[in-house]
Amino acid sequence: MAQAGRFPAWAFSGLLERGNMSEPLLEVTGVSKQFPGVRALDDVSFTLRAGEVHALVGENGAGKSTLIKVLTGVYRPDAGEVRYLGAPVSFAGPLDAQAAGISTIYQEVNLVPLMSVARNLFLGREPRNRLGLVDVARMNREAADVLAGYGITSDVRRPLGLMPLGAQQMVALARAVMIEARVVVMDEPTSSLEPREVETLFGVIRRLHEQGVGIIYVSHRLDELYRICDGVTILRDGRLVRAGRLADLQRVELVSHMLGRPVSAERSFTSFAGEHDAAAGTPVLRATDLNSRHRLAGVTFEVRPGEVVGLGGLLGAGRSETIKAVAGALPLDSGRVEVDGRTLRRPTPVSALKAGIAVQPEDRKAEGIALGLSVRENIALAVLPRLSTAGVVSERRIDEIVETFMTRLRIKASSPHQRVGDLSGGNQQKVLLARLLATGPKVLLLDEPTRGIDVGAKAEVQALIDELAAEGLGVVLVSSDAEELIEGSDRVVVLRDGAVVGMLRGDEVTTEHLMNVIATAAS
Amino acid sequence: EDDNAGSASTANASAAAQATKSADAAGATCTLQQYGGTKVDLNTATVGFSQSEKEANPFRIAETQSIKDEAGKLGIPTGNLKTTNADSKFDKQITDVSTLIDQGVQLLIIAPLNSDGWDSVFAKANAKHIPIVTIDRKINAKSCTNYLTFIGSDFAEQGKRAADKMAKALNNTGTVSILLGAPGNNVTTLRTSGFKDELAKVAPGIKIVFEQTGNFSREDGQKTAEQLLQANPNVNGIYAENDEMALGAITALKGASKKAGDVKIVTIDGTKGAVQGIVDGWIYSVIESNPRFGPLAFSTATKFFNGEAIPENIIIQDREYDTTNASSDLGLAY
Amino acid sequence: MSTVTTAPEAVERAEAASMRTERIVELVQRQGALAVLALVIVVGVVSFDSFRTFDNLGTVLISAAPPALIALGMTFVIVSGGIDLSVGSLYVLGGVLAAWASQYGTWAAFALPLVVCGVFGLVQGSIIAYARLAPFIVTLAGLLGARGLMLALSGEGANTYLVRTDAFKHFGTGELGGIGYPVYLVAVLFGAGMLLLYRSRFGQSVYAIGGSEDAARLMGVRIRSTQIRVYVLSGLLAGLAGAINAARLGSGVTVLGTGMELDAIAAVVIGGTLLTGGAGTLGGTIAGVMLLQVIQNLINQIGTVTSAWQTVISGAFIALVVVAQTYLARLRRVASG
Amino acid sequence: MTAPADVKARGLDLARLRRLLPAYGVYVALLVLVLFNIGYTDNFLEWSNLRIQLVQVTPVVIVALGMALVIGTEGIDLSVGSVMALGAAIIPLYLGYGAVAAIILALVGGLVIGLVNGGLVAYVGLQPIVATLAMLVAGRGIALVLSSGRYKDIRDKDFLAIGTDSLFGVPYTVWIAAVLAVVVGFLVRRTVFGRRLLAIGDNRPAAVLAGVPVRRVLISVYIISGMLAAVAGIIQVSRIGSADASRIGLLIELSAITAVVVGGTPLTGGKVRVLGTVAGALLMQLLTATMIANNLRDSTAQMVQAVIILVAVYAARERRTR
Ligand SMILES: Nc1ncnc2c1ncn2[C@@H]1O[C@H](COP(=O)(O)OP(=O)(O)OP(=O)(O)O)[C@@H](O)[C@H]1O
Ligand SMILES: Nc1ncnc2c1ncn2[C@@H]1O[C@H](COP(=O)(O)OP(=O)(O)OP(=O)(O)O)[C@@H](O)[C@H]1O
Ligand SMILES: [Mg+2]
Ligand SMILES: [Mg+2]
Repeated sequence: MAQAGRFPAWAFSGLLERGNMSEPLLEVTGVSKQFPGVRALDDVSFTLRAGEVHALVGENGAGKSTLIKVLTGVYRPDAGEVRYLGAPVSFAGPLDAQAAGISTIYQEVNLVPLMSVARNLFLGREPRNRLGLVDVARMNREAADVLAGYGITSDVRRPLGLMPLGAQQMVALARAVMIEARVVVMDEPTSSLEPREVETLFGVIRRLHEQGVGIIYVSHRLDELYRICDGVTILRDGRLVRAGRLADLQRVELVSHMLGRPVSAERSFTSFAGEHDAAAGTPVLRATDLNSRHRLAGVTFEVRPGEVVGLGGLLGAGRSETIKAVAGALPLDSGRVEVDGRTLRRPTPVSALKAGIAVQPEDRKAEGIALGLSVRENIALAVLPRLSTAGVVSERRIDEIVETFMTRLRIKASSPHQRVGDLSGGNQQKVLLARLLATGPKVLLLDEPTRGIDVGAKAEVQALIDELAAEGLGVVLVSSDAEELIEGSDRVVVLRDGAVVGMLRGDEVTTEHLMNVIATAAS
Repeated sequence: EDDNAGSASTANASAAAQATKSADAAGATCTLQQYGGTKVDLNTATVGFSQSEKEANPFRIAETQSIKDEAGKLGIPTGNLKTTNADSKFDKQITDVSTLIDQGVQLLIIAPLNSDGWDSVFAKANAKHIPIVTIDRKINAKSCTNYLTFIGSDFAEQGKRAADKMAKALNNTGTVSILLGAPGNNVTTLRTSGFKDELAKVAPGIKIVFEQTGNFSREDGQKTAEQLLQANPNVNGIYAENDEMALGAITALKGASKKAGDVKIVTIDGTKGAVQGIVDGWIYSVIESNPRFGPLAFSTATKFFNGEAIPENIIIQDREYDTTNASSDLGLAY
Repeated sequence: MSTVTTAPEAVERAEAASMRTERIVELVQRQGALAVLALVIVVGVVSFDSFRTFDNLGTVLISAAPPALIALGMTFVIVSGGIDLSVGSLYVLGGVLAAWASQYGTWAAFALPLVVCGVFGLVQGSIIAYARLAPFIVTLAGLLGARGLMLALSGEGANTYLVRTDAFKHFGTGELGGIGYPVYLVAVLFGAGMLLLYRSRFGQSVYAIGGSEDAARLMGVRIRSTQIRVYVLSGLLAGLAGAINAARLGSGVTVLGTGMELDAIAAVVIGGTLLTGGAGTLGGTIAGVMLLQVIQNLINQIGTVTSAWQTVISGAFIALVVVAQTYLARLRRVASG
Repeated sequence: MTAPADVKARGLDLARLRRLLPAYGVYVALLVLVLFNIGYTDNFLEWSNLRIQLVQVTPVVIVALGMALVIGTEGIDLSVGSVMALGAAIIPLYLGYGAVAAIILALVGGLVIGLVNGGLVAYVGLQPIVATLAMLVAGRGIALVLSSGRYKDIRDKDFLAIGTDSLFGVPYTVWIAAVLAVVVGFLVRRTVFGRRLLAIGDNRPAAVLAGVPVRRVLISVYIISGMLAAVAGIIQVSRIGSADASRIGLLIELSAITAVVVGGTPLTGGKVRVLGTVAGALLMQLLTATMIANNLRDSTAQMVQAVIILVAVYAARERRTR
C-alpha cells in the first residue's frame, strides 16, 4: 500500500466536529425501492449534515445510484421518507430537487453533447436581456470565466461532445456548483478524471465544505474517500450495513463490510499476483507504426503470450485509440497489425476477431454491451457462427457456453434471460468479459476494465486477468488507475499525443518511473 | 344516334371526337371584347396546359394526348405548348398555373383537380386577360370574367343516365351498391347525387344498400367490392363511378365465383377495358365521359380570338355503350 | 500529410490547419442547401428568360409560404427529437375551418383553425409526453384523425366552404411590391421562430431534449412541457398554413395535403437538421423549402418533363443533397479528430 | 447468489401481468374485434369472408414482415410502396419471357432498391428514414418511367394464377404470406443473422466491436425488405390483373409500420415480434373490413382507426419504472 505520498495530503481538520454539531440537512428513513426482479433498496436510512462530506460506498449494484435517484426525485421510493431541511419532501424530479437546492453530478456524464459548452453550463439558467432573450454574448463570457476556474480554457462555443471526457465532467461539476446548492451529490465524479483534474475537484469540494454545503460522495476509490470524507454509509445488496465516521473504520474493515466477508489485511490493494512468466517466444501481437491522422503517430509495440502489457499515459494520450486501432475499429492511415506472425490486411473488427483479438471498449454502455438484450445473447453475440450450423444457432450450445462463463466469472443475474441493462455495472462488465472470453481469443485488449466497478468485482476482474495471462493469453491493459496499471502489467508502454514516449520493463515498472516518463516527455 | 364506326382507325378517331351536345342557347356567351383580351394568333402563341393527375389511366392519357395532338395539328411549335402535371396535388396545380402565367402563355387550358380554390390564379390571369378554358371539370367561378368557358360533360347527367340504365337492367327492383369515387371530389359528388336522385325518381323499388369509396382506382375498387360482396352477397347491381373501379369489381365478382351477368354493373367513362367488359358480358352498360378535349378546346379558342361569341358552358355529347353497340363501337372507346 | 512526427510544434500546426478545415467544412455543411440552392438558381437564371422575372420570384415565394410554415414547425419538432406526420392533415383541416369560419369575419377565420389545430397538437404532444408513445405512431394516428375530422366537417369532402370575407381573401391574394402578403407574414414568423429557437430558454430546452433526453431530464429541463409545446407549435403553424392557403385559394379545398408531411420532412432534412434531433437551423430549413420549390419551378420552366421523370428528379435531388451533407459531416468529424 | 428462488415463485403477480400485456395485447384486441364481428357483422364467419380478409391482408403482412426486420435494426423503410410499384412496372415488361422470368426480374428490382437503401444506410451513413424517403420518391419515379406512366393489363394465365388460384381451399397468396412469416420468424429466432440484427438494433457500436459484420447485416435486412415488398407487388398485380405503377402500394409503408408497432415491436429496435406483426396487420385489416361491412363513412372510419392505433400501441408499449 504505497499510496501515501501519491497525493499531497491536506487535512480536513476540525470538520468532523462542526459537521456533527450542525442540523441534518437531508434525512432518509426506511427507504425501499423495488425493480422487476431486484430489490435495489431495502429499508435504507441515511443522514447528511451541513458541511459534511459523506461517503456512500458499496459494491456494484449495492444501490448507491438508486438511493441518489430517490433523493433527487428521479425515482419514487416504494416506502420510506425523505426529509430535507427538517420537512418531508417528495421531489417531482431533478428540477424540483435542484430548485430546492440539491444539485447532482450523475455517474455518467449527463450533458448534451451537441450543444455548446456554454449552453450546457447555463441550460435552464441562461442570462437574459431586457427583452427576455438569452444574452448569448454574456453567457459565453461568463461561461469562459467560470470554467477557467476549473482549468478549462477551450472555446465555450464549441459543442461539448468534442471535449475530452474529463473536461466534460468538469463542466458538469461547474454546473452543479453554480446554483446556490445546499447539497451537492457526486456519483463517481472521478472515474473519468486525470490526477490534475481530481485535485481541482477536491479544491472545489473543499470550498463547498467551507461554505457549509453538504456533499454526498460516491466512489470506488478508497484512497479518495479517506482523503476527503468525514462520514460514511455502507450499503450491501440494497441494505444499510453500517453508517458512521469514516475515520473510525479501518480500510480493511470498510472493504469487508462492503463485501460481507472478512478480508485479510495483508493483501495488496490490487489483486494482481505480480510478474507473469512471459514466454520469450514469438509475440502473439505485434503492432508496427500505427498512424492515424491527429490520433496516432507511429505507435509500435508487441505482446508475447502470457504477458500483460500496460498502456500508460494521461487522459487523451491515445491509449483508447491504440486499442481501437489494433481491434480494427479505427481507420488507419498506415501501420501493420500482426497476430501470431500473420498480418491482418485492412484490419476490421470482424477480421481482428477472426484473428483472435478481443476488445473490451472503454465505454461499456455506449460501445460494449447491448443493454436491451439478455445476458445470454450478449455473451453469445461474438461467437454465433461457432455456435451454429449453416447459420442456424444451436440453443444447446449457447446454453453450455453461457453456463460456463456465468459460473466462471460469477455473474450475478436472476437468470441468463435477464436484460443486461438491469444488472449492476460490475456484472455488466463481467458479461462483457464473458463475451470476449467466449471467442477464445489469443489477445485481450482491455480498456479500463475496472472503471466504475466496486472493490469486490475489481478484485475478481484483476485476478481473472492474471489467470488469463497465466493461461497464455496476451493482454493489453489500459487503466487510469496508476496502481492497477503498474501492479497488473509486466511491461508498460507509455504514450503521449498518440506516440510512444517510453517503455518500462522489469524493475522499472513502478509508479515513480511511470510518472517520471510522463513528466519528462511533457517537458 | 351515333354514327356507325368505320373499321379504319382514322375513321374511328374522328368518330370518337367530341361533339357538343348543347350550346346552351339560353346561357350567357362571351366575346373577346367582353373578356377584355387581345387577339392572338394561335399558330404562334404560347399555350399552357395544366393536367391534374398523372397520365396513368386511360382518361388522362387520352386527354393529354388529345391536347398535344391538336396543338401539333394546328402547327403550334412544340416549345410553345407548355404542359405541367400536378400529380394529384392541388397546391402544385395552383403553382403550376401561376408559373405558366409568369411564362407568358396567351391561352390556358386547365384540367382542374378541384372545382374550388382558384381565386389566386384568377387574380393573376384576369389581370393579364389570359383566357382560361377549363376542361372536364368545371371551376366554380364567373364565366367570361374569371374564365372563358367550360368544356366537358355533365357529371350529374352521367349519373342520371347510369341510374336509368340500372333501372332498366334490374327491372326496377333489387339492391344496388355504389363504388364511390375519391372523396371530396366534385365528380364523385355529382355522379352520386345524379344517380341517387334519378334512381329515387324512376325506380323507387331499387334499394341502395352500400356505398363506399373505391378512390377511382382498380385496386381499391376491387377491395371494396370484395368487402361489399361479403356483407351483401345477394346484391343485384353495382354502380361504379368510373371504369377502373368497375374492372376491379369484376375481378372481385370472379373471385366470389359469380358468373358474368349475375350482378349488373353500370359504369362511367368508356375506356376500352370497360367496353370490352360489355362484350364479355360482365358489364351491363357504360356511360361515356369523353376525354378528347383537344379539337374542341382549340377550335373554341380560335373562334374566341376571331371575335365570335363563346357559350359559357360547352357540354359535350357523351356516348353510351351497351350490348347493342359495344362490339361495333369498341374502336371508339379510349 | 501524416503526423508521424511527435514534435509539439508540428502537432500544433496540424491542429490549427484542421481547425481551419473544420470551419470551412462546417460552413458548407450548415449552408449546404443554400449552396445548392444558389447553384440551381444560377442555372435557372442562365437558362430561362422567364425564370429571372420578378413575377416568377413572387410565384415561387407565395407557393413556398404554406410549406415553409409547416417546415418551420417541423424543424422545432425534429430538433426536439420527434417527428410530426399529422401536419398535412392539419393543413387541410385548417383550410376547411378557416373557410367555414370566414363567414364570421377575418379574425374568426384565423382563430378557429389555430385553436383546433393547436388543440390537436396539444393532444398529440400530451400523448407523446405522458404516455411515452413514439411520435411517429402518435402523429400517424393524428394524420388519420385530422383527415377524418376534416371529411366529417365537409360532408365527406363534398362541401367546399367558400371564403366569405373579402378582407380575408384579400390577405391571401393581395400583394405588396409584387410579393404576396402571406410571404411577409411567413418572413416575420421565421424571424420570431429564430428568436424562439436560438434565443429563448424554450429553444434551449428543445435542443437539449433532442440532443439527449436523459441528460436534459437530469439537468432539470421540463421534458414534457417542452415536448407538448413543440407539437402545439407545429399544429398551430400547420393550421395557420391552412388558413393562409384558404385565403389564397378562396375556399376550403379538401383535396390537399397528402404527402405534405414528407415534403416538410424532406425540406427540413435537406436544410441540415438531424432527424435524430439536437441540431438544426431554421436558415437551413428555409433553404430546403426554397430548394424544393425552385426545382419544381425549373421543371415547369422546361415544360416538357413528364410527371414520371419529375418524380425521379425530385427523389434524386433529395438523395444527392443529403448524401453530400453526410459526407461533409464525416469530413468534419475527421477534421476535428 | 444467482436467481433467488422466491423471485421465480412470485412469478404471477400483477407486475408480471402488466409485463405480459405488451406481448399479448394485440392478440387480445384481435380477439375482441373478432367477437364484435361475430355479434354484429353479417356473414362474418363464412369462410368466403375470412378468405377475402386473408387475401386482402397478404400484401400488408408481407411488407410488414420486412419492415419488422428493418425496425428491429432501429431503422425504417419508407420505400416499400415504391418497390411494389417497381415490381408492378417490371412484370409486364418481361411477361413475354414467361411468368417465372417476370417474377424473378421483379424480385431483382426489389433487391436493387434494397441494396441502394442498405448501402445508403450502412456505408454512406444516412439515417434510414432519410435514405428510404429519397427512395420512396425516386423509386416510384423509376417505376413510372419504366412503365411510361401507364398501367398495363396482365393476361398471362400462369401469372394470374398466383392471385386467383388456391391450394386446399386456401389461396396461393395466403400460403405465400404464411410461409414467409414462418421463414422470417425462424430467421429472427433461430439464426445467427437474426441475433446479429437484434444486437445491431440494440447497440450498433457494440455490435461493431463484437465483430458483427454490421454493414453486411444491414444491407441484407434492407434487401430482404425490398424483396418482400417486391413479392407483395407481384401478388398485388396478379390479384388485380393489371399493373399500375402510379397507384400500387401507395401509403402501404404507413400500414406496414402500424402493423409492426401495433404488434408490439418497438420503433427503437433490438426486438422483433413476427407473430405480433402478423396479428397487427390482421387487426388493422379486420378493423377496415368491419367498418366497410357496416357501411361506416370514411370520416368516421379514419377517426376510429386513429383511436384504435393509439390504444393498441399504448397497450403494447414498454413500461419504464419510476
Ligand atoms: N431502472 C432499473 N431497472 C431495474 N433494475 C435496476 C434499475 N436501476 C438499477 N437497478 C438494479 O438495482 C440495483 C442497484 O443499482 P444501482 O445502480 O443503485 O447500484 P450502484 O450501487 O450505483 O452500483 P454501481 O457501483 O455499479 O454504480 C442493481 O441490481 C441494478 O441492477
Ligand atoms: N486534441 C484533442 N482535441 C479534442 N479531442 C481530443 C484531443 N485529443 C484527444 N481527444 C479526445 O479525447 C478522448 C480521449 O482520448 P483517448 O481515448 O485517446 O485517451 P486515452 O489515453 O485513452 O484516455 P482515457 O481512455 O483515459 O480517456 C478521445 O475521445 C479523443 O478523441
Ligand atoms: Mg452507480
Ligand atoms: Mg481512453
